[in-house]
Amino acid sequence: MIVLPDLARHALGLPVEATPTAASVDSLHAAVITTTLVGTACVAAVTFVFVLRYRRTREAPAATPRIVASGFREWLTASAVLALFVGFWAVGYVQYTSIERPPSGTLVVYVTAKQWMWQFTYADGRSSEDVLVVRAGTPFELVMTSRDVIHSFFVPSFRIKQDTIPGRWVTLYVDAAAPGSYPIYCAEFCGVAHSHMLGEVRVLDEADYAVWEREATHDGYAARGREVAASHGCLSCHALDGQKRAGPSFAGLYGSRVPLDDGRVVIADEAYLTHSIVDPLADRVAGYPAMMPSYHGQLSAEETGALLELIRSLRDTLPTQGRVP
Amino acid sequence: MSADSDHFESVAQRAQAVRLALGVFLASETLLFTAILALVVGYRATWPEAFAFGVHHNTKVLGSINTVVLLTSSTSLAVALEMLRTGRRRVATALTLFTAACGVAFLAIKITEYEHHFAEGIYPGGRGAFFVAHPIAGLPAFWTLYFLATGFHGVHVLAGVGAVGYRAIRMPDATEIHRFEATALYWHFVDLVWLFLWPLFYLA
Amino acid sequence: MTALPIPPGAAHDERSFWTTATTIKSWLVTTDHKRIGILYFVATTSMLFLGGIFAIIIRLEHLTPGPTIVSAETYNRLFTLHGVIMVWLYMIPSIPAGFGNFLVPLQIGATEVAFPRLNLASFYVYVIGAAVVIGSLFAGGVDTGWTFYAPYSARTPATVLPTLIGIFIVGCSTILGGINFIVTIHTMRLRGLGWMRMPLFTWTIYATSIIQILATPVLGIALTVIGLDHTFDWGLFDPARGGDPVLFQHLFWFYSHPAVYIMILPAMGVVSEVIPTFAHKNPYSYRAIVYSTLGIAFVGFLTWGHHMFVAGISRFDAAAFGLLSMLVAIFSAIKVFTWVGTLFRGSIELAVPLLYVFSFFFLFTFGGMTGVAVATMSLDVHWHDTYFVVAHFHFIMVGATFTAFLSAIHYWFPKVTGRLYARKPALVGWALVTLGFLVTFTPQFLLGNGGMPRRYYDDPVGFSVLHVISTMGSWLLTLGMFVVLGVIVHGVARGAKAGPNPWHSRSFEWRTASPPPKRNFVGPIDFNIGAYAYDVADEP
Amino acid sequence: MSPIRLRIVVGLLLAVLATASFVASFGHLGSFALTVALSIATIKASLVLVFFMEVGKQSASFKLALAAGVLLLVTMLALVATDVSLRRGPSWANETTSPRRADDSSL
Repeated sequence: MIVLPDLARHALGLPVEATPTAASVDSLHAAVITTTLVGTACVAAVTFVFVLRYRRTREAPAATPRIVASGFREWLTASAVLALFVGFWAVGYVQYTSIERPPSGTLVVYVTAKQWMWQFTYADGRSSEDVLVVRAGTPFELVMTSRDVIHSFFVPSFRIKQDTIPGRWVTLYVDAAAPGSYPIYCAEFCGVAHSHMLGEVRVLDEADYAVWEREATHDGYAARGREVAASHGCLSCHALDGQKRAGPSFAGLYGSRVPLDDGRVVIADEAYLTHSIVDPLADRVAGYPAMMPSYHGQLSAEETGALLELIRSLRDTLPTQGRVP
Repeated sequence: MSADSDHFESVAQRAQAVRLALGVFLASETLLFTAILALVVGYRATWPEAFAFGVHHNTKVLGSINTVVLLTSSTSLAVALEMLRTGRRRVATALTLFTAACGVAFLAIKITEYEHHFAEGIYPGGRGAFFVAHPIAGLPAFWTLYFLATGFHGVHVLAGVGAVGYRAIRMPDATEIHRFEATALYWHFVDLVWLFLWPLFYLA
Repeated sequence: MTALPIPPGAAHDERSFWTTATTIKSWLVTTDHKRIGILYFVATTSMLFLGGIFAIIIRLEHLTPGPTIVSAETYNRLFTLHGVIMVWLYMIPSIPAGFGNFLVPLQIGATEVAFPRLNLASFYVYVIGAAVVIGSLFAGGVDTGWTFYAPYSARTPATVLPTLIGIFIVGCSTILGGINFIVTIHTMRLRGLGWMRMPLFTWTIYATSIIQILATPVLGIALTVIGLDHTFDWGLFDPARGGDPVLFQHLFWFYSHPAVYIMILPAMGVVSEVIPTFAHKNPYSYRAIVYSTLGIAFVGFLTWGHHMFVAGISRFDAAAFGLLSMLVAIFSAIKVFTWVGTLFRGSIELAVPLLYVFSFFFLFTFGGMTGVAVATMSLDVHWHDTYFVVAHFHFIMVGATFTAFLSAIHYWFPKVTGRLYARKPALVGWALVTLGFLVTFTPQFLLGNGGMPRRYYDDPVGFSVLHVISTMGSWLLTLGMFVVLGVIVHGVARGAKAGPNPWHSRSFEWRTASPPPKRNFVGPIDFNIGAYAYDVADEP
Repeated sequence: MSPIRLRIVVGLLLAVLATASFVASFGHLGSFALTVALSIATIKASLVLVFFMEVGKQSASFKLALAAGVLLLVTMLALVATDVSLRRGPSWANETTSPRRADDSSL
């Protein structure tokens, strides 16, 4: 296999290959790009030679010999080029199937794409938002769907991409990834904040992964609240870091004075928060569209309590200057 | 498809041009209904039981009457063309008017079918009491496609009734028969489309 | 102002089609295919500049990663309408309806198209459609991308319906135009002018018309269903009601891939006319170009799936579409070899149209080969919906079709206006356009390799240097376009008088006066000397 | 047989085929029902094409145009059908254990 030397890969702007599949895709990429450059250079060179050689010298053009290509030569060049292209297709097909379809029985991570965030749920039930934490060197299967419109899970460093389609499960297979942090982009246009639907794949080596796994398990009640918020879709409208999304952010909300659209101003205490969860349109915050569905009867007392604990735990984080206008 | 007659060498060349224009237009219309059939094929493969249920609940008798109505209208128009070619213009006019009348009857039956569906609580988009009573996955897709396909076909029948009616009133003389042939080609095409929509939505 | 500027090129006693009637009304209700061609040319070129303005604003937005000059909502509407206006209002009608209308009757020895009034009707249907599309700008514009993917296009708060209706109407205009051309080429050819003796430009317009009439109805259905989904909530593509958004992509790309062949085939026709004329030599293989044109027209209908490799189609379909895409690439490769072969042992004059064709060579070959690269399934997984794809289709649409469009303007300029353009400024225009294009779009290949997704308002970290270069390139390209516009306007007003055949071409449209009389040919038409018979001595 | 009588006979034949198709739909043919109905429809369609539209007597380019339309109809439906029917779900879909706490939305 043609291994793309680092200089060439850097010159082409390709990110570092983080998985063996990415390396094999890059070698096919090298073959195709070289054919392209060679082909274009040949066409340009032959044209340049012909123009120099047969430039019209006199004003009135001289009669030129009538040359007609033989059918055989046409077929020969055509089938030679076709054979080359079909060769690319064959290698491409083999790599495509290895990316698209994982061998059964590998570790599974569920990905749910929602308007403008990624939500990962691991096999042992934990879920995280926008950051996918994986152990280095172990292959895993991404089983993905979308909650609203078509998004596309794209990790350039792994050379993988798959549209996540609402109402369907689609899969991606990532074999042994090298440790590091790799950006996740949404590649299918999905609305206003399509370009803010960024995520990160954090591939940890053995030691760090063990630390993360141990540390992630016994969070406080607030983490439980975060889980409830994630699984009930609150986070797609209410950001935790102060970003203004379809709904007000939870950061710095608890205990603050909230202006309502009918002019009243209320203190965001437990009564207001629980009442807004059950009947969101009763006291609507000024400047926000009335699109929050009611969660009446969908949250148990324990889950509502966890949500309130989450909002209380964000009391002192000042709403940062969110990039979403 | 009018044309200045002076820049054609002969009337025969212009008749040839008009007929070819119709052939090309019908190929284009074939692709229009191909697109709808692609959706039908796609959803039938995804939700076979919903389609079986939908076909079972469709107004099969009215649909079949419509098929016979369209077939007779096609036959009468074909005979009318023959009459025109042999110079019997009055009979041709009568038969052409009969075809237009059949077209109107087809549309009338179609509208009664739609009213029957609406009464049953079937609306495009899977809204209506019928879908609450039969919550089968994919059933909304069947009925929405039914309204889309028969709707587009109905619009073409309406245009056909207009064209055939106009031909009945302004029956072309012997040298302009290709205009009548053009309208006949279009009407037969509309009948052809129904021949395939009928089994897909009513029979199987 | 009743009289239009009359270029005094009418050498023959029969007055040129410019001067037979000069009132505004004579232009607005004309059934002369030449005037309708010029009306189309003016309308589509103004659409080019409108679409170009949106492109410039989009590129300006990428000067800095964060918000630069427009908000996210406006940016989404800008790239959508840039796509809609460029694809449907400029690319598809410009060469077939503009140059095709003017030249096809001339090239087959006919005095008129088969249905002149239908020809005028299709122009007005286009104008109405274009007006509705531009009108939709004021209704808030649409922010779904020119691809209108469901379910977002069915749920977006933006008003989608006006734009869809506008495109539907423009689609009707292309179908009417297609029917007219097919019937004209079949029934109006000069007696004795066989299919294999017709000029190659007419062949490509014939193939383009076939694609237009067969592909456009499917777009009509796709847009109608999106309109129904968005406005009346029919939910045909709503997953909650059993809808499958991938089926919409099947319908959309079934039209849109043949549509890119509607855009490139006429450009190939222009190249197949310009090279024999300025190399003063018969095409290396007339048959190869004709068969590959028809090959593209038909196999082009079977390859739409390569836009959907990562959309979740079945593995069998992905393989089938990938293989068929390689097959259709062969026809383009055959054409490039044949064009280069035509230069062999020719008598080449480096006129401006030929320089544009050489730009076409380089950009079309490179663009085409990256097309083959993107059709390779595993590479498309990485490149799909990134700037690599944006660079690929701009290399074909702008690099190939737009340069062929400019080549056509310069090549047939004497035939249409009876005058000659100034060579030196035209050279400057060519250099600026080609260089500007390269600086704008080559960096986008590298952006795509780096993984920069398409339709991003806010550039992720690490891509800004290439974006700035690309934006500066777009200024250069715009400058080049205005220089070319200046050359044309100057040429129409004060260009030197051109004889009937300034380029010594054998093609049939040069066998009549420049500009041609209203009935195209005066007296008996002699097409016995072939359109590419450059082995006979130059006639007196 | 005079052209007029020929057309009337074809008309009657079409009506007979229609009723046959109607009756056949009541039989419990299961998966064959569609193939039976569509094949009768194809026979009727060819009758209309040959005798009413006189496609035999039309010019070659007319037949070419219709043939192109029908060919594209068949290829498009075939490719869409193979796509929709051959899609495979994720690997665990075949296993018995469903995901323990997956964020199962309204699928």
